[in-house]
Amino acid sequence: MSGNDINRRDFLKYMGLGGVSAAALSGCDMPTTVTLEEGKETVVSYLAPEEYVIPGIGVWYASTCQQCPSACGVHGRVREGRLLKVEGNPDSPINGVGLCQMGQASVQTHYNPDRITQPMVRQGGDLVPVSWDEVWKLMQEKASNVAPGRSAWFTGTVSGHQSVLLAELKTAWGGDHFTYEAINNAVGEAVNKEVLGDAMPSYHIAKAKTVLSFGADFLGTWLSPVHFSQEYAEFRSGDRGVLIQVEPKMSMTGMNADLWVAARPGTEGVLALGIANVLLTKHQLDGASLSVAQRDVIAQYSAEKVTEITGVAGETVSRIAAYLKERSPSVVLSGASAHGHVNGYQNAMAIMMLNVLLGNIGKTIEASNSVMFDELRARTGSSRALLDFTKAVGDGQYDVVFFQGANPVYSAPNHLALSEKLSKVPFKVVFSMFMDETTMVADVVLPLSSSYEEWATHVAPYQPKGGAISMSQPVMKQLYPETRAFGDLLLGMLKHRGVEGYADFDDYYAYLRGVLKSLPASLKDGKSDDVFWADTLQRGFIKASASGSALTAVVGDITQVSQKPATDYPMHLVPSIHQNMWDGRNANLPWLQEAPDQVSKVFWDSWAELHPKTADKLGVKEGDFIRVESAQGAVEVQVYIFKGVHPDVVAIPMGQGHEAYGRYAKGVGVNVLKMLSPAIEEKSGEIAAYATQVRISKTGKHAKLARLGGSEYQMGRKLVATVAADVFRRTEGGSDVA
Amino acid sequence: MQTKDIDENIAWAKINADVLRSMENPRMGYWIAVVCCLAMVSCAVVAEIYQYQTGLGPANLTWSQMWGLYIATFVFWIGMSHSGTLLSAILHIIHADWRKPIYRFAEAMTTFSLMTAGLFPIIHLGRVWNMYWVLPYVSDRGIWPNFRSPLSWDAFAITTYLTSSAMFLFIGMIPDLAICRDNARGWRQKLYTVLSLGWQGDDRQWRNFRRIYLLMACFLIPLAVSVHSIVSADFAMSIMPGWHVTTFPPYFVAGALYSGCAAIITLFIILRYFFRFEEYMTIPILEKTCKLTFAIAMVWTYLNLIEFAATWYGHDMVAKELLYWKFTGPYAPYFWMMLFLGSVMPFTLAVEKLRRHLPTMFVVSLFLNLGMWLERWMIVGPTLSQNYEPFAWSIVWPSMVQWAIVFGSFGWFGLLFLVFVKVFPSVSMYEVKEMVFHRRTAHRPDLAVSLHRRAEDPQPGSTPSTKGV
Amino acid sequence: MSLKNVLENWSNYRKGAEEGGHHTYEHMWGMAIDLNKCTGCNACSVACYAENNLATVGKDRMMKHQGMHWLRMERYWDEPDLGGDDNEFQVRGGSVLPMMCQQCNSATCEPVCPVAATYHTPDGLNAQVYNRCIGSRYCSNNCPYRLRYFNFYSYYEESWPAPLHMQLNPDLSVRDKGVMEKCTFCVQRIRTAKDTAQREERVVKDGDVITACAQTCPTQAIIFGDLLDKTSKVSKVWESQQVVLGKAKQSKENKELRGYRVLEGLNTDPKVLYLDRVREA
Amino acid sequence: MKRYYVMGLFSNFEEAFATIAEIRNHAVPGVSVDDVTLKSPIEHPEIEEVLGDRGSPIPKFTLFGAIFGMCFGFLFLASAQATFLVQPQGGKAVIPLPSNIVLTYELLILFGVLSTVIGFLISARLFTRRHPLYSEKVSLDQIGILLELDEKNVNPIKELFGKHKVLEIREEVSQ
Repeated sequence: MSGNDINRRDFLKYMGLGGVSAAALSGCDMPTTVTLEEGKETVVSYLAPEEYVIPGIGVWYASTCQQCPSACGVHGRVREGRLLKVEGNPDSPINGVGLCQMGQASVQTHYNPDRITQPMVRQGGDLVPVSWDEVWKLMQEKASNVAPGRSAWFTGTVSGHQSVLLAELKTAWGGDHFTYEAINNAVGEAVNKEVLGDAMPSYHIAKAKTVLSFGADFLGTWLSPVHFSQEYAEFRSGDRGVLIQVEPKMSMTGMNADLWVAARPGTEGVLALGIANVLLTKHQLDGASLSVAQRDVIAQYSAEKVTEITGVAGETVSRIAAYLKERSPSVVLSGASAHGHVNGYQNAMAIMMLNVLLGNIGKTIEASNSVMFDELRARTGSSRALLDFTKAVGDGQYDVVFFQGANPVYSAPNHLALSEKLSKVPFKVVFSMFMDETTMVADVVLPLSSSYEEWATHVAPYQPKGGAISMSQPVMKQLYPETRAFGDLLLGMLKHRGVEGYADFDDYYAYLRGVLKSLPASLKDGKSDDVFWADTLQRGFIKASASGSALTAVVGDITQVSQKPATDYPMHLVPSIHQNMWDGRNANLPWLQEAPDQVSKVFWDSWAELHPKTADKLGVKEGDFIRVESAQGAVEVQVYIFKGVHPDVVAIPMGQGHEAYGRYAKGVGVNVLKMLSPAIEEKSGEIAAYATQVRISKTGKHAKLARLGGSEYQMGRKLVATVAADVFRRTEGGSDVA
Repeated sequence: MQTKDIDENIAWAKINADVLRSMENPRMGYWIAVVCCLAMVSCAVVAEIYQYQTGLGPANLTWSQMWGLYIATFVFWIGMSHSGTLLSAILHIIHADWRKPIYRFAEAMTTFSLMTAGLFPIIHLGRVWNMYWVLPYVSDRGIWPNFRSPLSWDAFAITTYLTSSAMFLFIGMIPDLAICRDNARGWRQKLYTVLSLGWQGDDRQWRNFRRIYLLMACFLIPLAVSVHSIVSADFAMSIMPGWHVTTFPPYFVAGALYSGCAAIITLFIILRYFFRFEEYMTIPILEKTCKLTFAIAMVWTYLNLIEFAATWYGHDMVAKELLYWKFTGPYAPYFWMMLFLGSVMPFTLAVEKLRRHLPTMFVVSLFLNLGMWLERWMIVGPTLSQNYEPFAWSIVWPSMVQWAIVFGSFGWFGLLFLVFVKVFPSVSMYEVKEMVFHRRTAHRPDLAVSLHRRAEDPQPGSTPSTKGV
Repeated sequence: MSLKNVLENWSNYRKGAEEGGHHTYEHMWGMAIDLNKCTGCNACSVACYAENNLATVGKDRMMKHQGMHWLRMERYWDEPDLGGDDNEFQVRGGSVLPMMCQQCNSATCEPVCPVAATYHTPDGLNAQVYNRCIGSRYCSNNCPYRLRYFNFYSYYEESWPAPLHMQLNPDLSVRDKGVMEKCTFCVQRIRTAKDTAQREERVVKDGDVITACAQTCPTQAIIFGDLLDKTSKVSKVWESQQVVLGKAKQSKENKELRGYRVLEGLNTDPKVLYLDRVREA
Repeated sequence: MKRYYVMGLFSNFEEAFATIAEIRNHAVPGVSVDDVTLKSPIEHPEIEEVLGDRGSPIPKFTLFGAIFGMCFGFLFLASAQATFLVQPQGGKAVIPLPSNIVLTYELLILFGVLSTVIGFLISARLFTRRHPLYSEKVSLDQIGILLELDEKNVNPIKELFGKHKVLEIREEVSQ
C-alpha cells in the first residue's frame, strides 16, 4: 500500500551520495577529499555505512532556498540518501527556524517529475536530447566567436560567486546582462537611493509601533517575507503595534491589518500627502525635515481634496494620521501596488516623505546591511530589464542570448511581442530545470541541477541582520546524472573561453573551496581553511558584514500629477501577486497549487476578485465567468466576490496560465501578465504593471469556483474570537505570552 | 359493500387451493418482474464493483459529508422491516385476528428488507473486505470491536433482529409448509418435507406452537423497538446538530412502523391483484391497515412537530439554525415534500371512499414510502451539509454510483420477494382457517360438515371407511 | 479476557476521565496557537503535506471536498466579537484559523468507531490506527470540527509520480483507499524523540518534539509541547491564559485573557488552545 | 404386546370434541384421555379443557435462555473491554454501563429467542417421522383423533367414533 517503492538497487544508488554529503558536513577537522564526481562511484551499503549515515536516522544539511529571491537558509533532512524535507535554518540571519510555504515546497522542485534530464538541441524545429559533448561542440561553434556586444545574458536575480563568474563571462564576451524579476522593488529602490542614499535600507518593523504600508505585502511577497513575518510577530506582541495597509486588493498583509484601506489605484501618493497634511496641521508635527516648497505641496491636499481624488474618507485619513502620531515610531512602506503606475515614483516619493516627516529614518529605517564584497552582492532584478532586452532583441542586437532563472516568454506582456522578436536571435541558450515557455523557444537547453544538488553561494538582496553569504551544498546525489550545476556550467564556459585564472579548477566545488580559502582571515575566526569550510557548510552561511554608511533624508519632488482615466476601459486591473505561485515559477509544484490562496482560498486555478458593488452592477455572482479585456488582450475567468477589493478594481493573480512548464502548471488558470498595457513608470522606466485599464463583461457561463471552504462567515460561533487591542495591551502589554 | 373481514363460510379446501395455486406456474408477468429486478440488481452490482475497485470517491462522499444515500437508505430499509413485526406480534398479542391473511407477506417483507438493509453498512464501508471486524470474534491479538459504538450496536441489533424475525417467519410457516408437503410433488415435496420439520398437526405440536408463537411475539416487540432505537442512536448518540435529538428513538420507531405499513399496503394491493387473493386480502382488512397507518402517520407527525418545537425552544443555536436552514435552504423543497407526503398525504387514508379505492391506495402508499425515504435523507443530508464548522459547510449531491446502488437495492428486495411468493405460501392458510373457524358466530355443525366434506367422503353417520393394517 | 480480571479491577475500569481514567497519562501533547500572530500564510499546511505524506488530489477532487489537508487554514470575513461588518470594505482584514485535529481528551470521534481504530493513547493523542480502520467514517461525521480526512481513492497511485515519491517520509506510511486519516501531532516525531530520550536515559524535555507546522511557522504562532510538563512553554501559556483541561466552561479570574478552545462548550475538551485575534476596535 | 393405533377423521369439529369428552368420561373403560392425540389443521386452544392441561416446557427454555443471554452478554462484553485496553475513549470508563446495557439487552433477546426455538423443536417432538396413520386431510380440514389401544379397546372406540359421525377410521398394529 505504498507508493514508496524504492527497490534495493535504487536505494544503493542514493546511498552513494550519503557518503559524499556526510563527509562534507563533518564538523570536525576531517579532510573532505571526496568530490561529487568521485562520489558517483561510491556505493555504500548498510554493511559498511558511512559514519554519518545511520539507517533510519535523518541527517540535516544546511543549504539555501531558491524558491524566491529572498534566499532563506534551510536545513534539508536526508535519510538513506534521499532529501525528505526542508526546514528553516535556525542560525540563519534571514529566516531563522521559519520557512514559508514556497520554501517547504522546494523539495517538489527538486523531485519534480517534469525536470529536464539531459541537454537538448533544436534540430528541425524540435528539441532533441543530445550528449554534453555535442552541446559543447555546438556552443563552441555558435557562441564562442560571437562579436563583442552581440551576446547577452538574461537572468533572474543573481548573487554570490555565480554573479562573479557571470561578470567575468560578460567581460570576456563583451555582452550585456539583464537581470529581470517580474516581482521587484525597483521603483522603491530608486526612491530609496534618491532619498536615503541607499537602495535597500533595513526596515525594522519590530521596532515600529505603527506600520503604514502602501501595498507592501511584507508578510507574503515583499523583499524577505519570512524575516518580516518574524518581525511582525514581535511587532504584534507586547505593546502591540498597529498595522495599516493601503492597497487596491487585499493581500495577505492586508488580511492581517488593523485598518485596511482601498485607495483608488495610482493615488497612493496623494493619500500620503493628505496624511502628511493632517499630521502637519491637526497634529502640529514639526515639518522642519521638509522644505517649504514641499510643505506647500502638502498643504494643497486638504481632506476634501484627498477624499475626492483617492476615494478614502476623511475620517480614515485622520485616523491613520492619529495612529502615526500617537504610536511612534512608525514605518511607512511602499510596495508593488503603489509603484506599478505611471506615477509610481511620485507615489513612492510621497510615501517616503512620510518616513522623513515622521522621523523614522534612523529609527525604524536604518542603513542597509550588506556583504563586504561588492561583487558578491545580489543583482536585484527589475522589469525595465525586460523592456530594454525586448527592445535590443527587436533591434537584432544579439546573436546569442543566454537565459537563466527567468521566464520572460511567459511573463512578457503581449504588447512587447517578445516571442516574435526572440526569433531574430539566432542562438538562444537556456539554462533550465523545466520546460517552461522560454525553454520551449530555446536552441540549446542545458539541464540544471536543482538547488539541493549543487554547490553555490548566494547573497540575499535584503539582508536583515548583517551581511551574510549563504551556502548551498548538494544535500543529496544528483537525481539525473546529465544535469549540471549552474556554477559548473559558468566555470565550464569560462574555461572554454580560456579566461585566465580558471583553468586550475576542476569544478565549481573546487572553485568555491579555493575562493573561500582566500577570504580574509578576519572572517575565518582563526580557523584553519578546512575547519572553516566544514564550519561554513554546517552553518550554511558566512558572516561578512560591511559597515553601512549613514542614511541621508533628502526628500525629492513630491508633486503629484493626476492621471486621466481611460473611459473605454473604466476598471483598473490589478495583477496581484499569488503568494504560492510567486511570478509563476512555483506553478509546477502540486503542494502549492493545492494550497489555497491565502485570501480567496482558491486553489488550482485563477480567479478575478470583484467588490460586491461591482459584481452587483455587473450582475455576477461567485463562480460566474467574466471577460476581462484590456487593449492588449483578454481573459475569461471566474469571479470571487468580497469586500477586500476596491470597487473600481478587478484583481487577477499572476503566476498561472502557463502554456508549458509541466503537468501541474500547464493549462491551469489564466496568465494576467499578457494583457498588461504598455504603460511605463515615467521616472524609472519600469513596467507600470498596475496601470492597465480594463473593461469587464459577463459571459453568462458559470461553474463552481474552486475555493476551499463553505461559509465564509462564522455564524456567531466562537471560532476565531477577536479582542480589542486595548484589552490586549491591558492584559498582555509588555509581555510576550506565546 | 363488503364489511366483513372475511367470508367465514369459505370452504377450507378452497383456501388451500387458492394459496397453493399462487405458488405454481409463474406467468409471463412474473418472469418480467424477475428480469426487471435482476436488471436493477445488476446496476447496483456494477456500481458496487466500480466503487470497490476505486474507493468511495465516485460516490461523491466528501470530507465534510462522509455519509450519504447509503446510510439514509439503510435506515429506510430497516424501518420498512418493522411492519411485519407490528402486524404479527402486536396484533397477535392483542388478538386482532384480521392480521391473519396478511401477516405472512409482511413478515417476509421484514426479513427481506432486513437482508437489504444489512447490505448498506457493508457497501458503505471504505474497506469492505474487513467488515467482519465489527463482529466480536475471538482474536488471538485480544482485539475486540468497540462495544461503545452505535455502529457495533447496529451489528448486534440487526443480527439479532434478522435471526429472530427469520425464525418467527419460519416457525409461523411450519404448519403451512406441512400443507405444502402434503400437496406437492417432486422437488417441492422433498423441500417441504425437510422444511416442515415433521409437522403433523398433533395437539402437542399445536400446543407448543402456540406457546412459542406468543413468546416470540413477546420478544419481537421490544426487539423491534430496540432495533430502530439503536439505529436512531447512530444519529442521536452523535454530537451533531439535527442528530443529537432526544426524541429520535420514538421518532425512528414511529417512522419505521409508518413506512412498513405503507409498504404493506403496496404489497397487499399487488398480491391481491396478481394472485387474485380478493377473498383473503379483503377491502375491510385493507381499511384496517389504512387506519392503522393513518394513526401511525399522526404519531409520526406529532413527533416531528415535537422535534421542531424542542429545537425551536431549545438553547442550541446551531441546531436552531440548521432547522431554519432545512426549512429554507437548498434542501427545503425536499424537506417540504417530505412533510407533505408524510403528514398531509396520509389524510387520504382517513377518507373512506379513497381508502377503499385500490389504485388510489396503491399510489398513496408509494408516495408515503417516498416521503419516508425522504425523511431519512433529510436526517442524513442536511446535518452533514451544515453543522458546527461553517468552513466545512457544503452541498454535495449523491452521484450516480450511489443512486445506482440505492436503485438496485429495490431490485434486490423485489427479487427476494418474488422468489418467496413462489416458494412459500404468501397467505397463511392455517391461520385463515382459524380466523374463519373462530369467526363463525354460531357454531353450525351442519355448515361445518358441508364445508369440510368432499364428494368422495362418506356420509356422516354411515359406515366409516377404514384403512390400515 | 478473564472474569477474574473484571472483578478484581472493577472499580478501576469504572473510572471515567473525570476520575482520572483507568490509566495515567505519560504525556499530554497540546498546542497553543496565537491568532494575534498567525498571518494565515499556509506554510504550516504545506509543511504538513511534506512531513506526513499527504496526497495532493488535484483540482477536481479538491473541489469535491476530497482533499487531504490535515491542517486547514480557515478564513472568515466576519468578526462576531467586534461587531458587524457592514462597512463597504473589509476594514479589519480577514480572520484566519489554522485547524488541525484538536486532539480532544473527550473526543467525539473515539467512542463511535465500531472497531476502535481511533483511540486515546497514554500520550493524550487521538491515535488513528490505519490498519484497523474499516472506513465506516462515523468518526468524521461525529467530529464537530470536521478535521478528519478519508482516502476516497488510492491517492498514492497518482499523487507521487516518480521521482516525487522519493520525498515520501519513511517514518510513516502512505495510506490506501478506505482509510480515515487526520493530524497526528506528528506522532512519528514524538516517537523519535521518545526513543532518543530513552536511549539517552532521560525524560523527554520541552523542545525535543516539535510538529512540522509549529516548526515552520514564520511567526512562530504555534507552540507545541507537553501539558503535563508544568515547565514547558505550552503549559505556561495554558496556565497564563487560565484555561484548564477537562472543563467545558472555563472559570477565568481575568475575563479578558485571550485563551479559548474552539467549540469548547461541546465538552470535547480539545488540547489546542487558541489565543484571540487582536484588532484595533 | 401388540399395540393398536386407531385414528378417526372428523369433519365436524363439535363431534370430534364430543368424542374426546366422552373418552375423558371413560366411555370406553381402559381408554384414558391421555392416550388421545388430536391431529388438527388449526390450533384449538379450547380443546385443552377437554384434553387436559398437558403443559409445555418452552417458557422454561425461554427463561433460561434469557437469563443466560443477559449474564453471558454482560460478562462477555465487560471482560472483552477489560482486556482490550485500547478502548478507553471519549473520556469514558473502560466498562461503560449505558452502552453495555444496550448490547446486553440485545443478547438477552438473541439467546432468549434461540433457546425458545430449541425448546420448541424439542418439546414439540418435531423431526420425528410422520405417524403411519397420518392423513393429509388433517392438514386440510379434518380433525383426526388418534388413540393408542390395547386390542380389546379397538372396537369400542370405533363404535364411539361411529356414534360421532366419523368419516374415516384408520388403524395399524405395531408389533
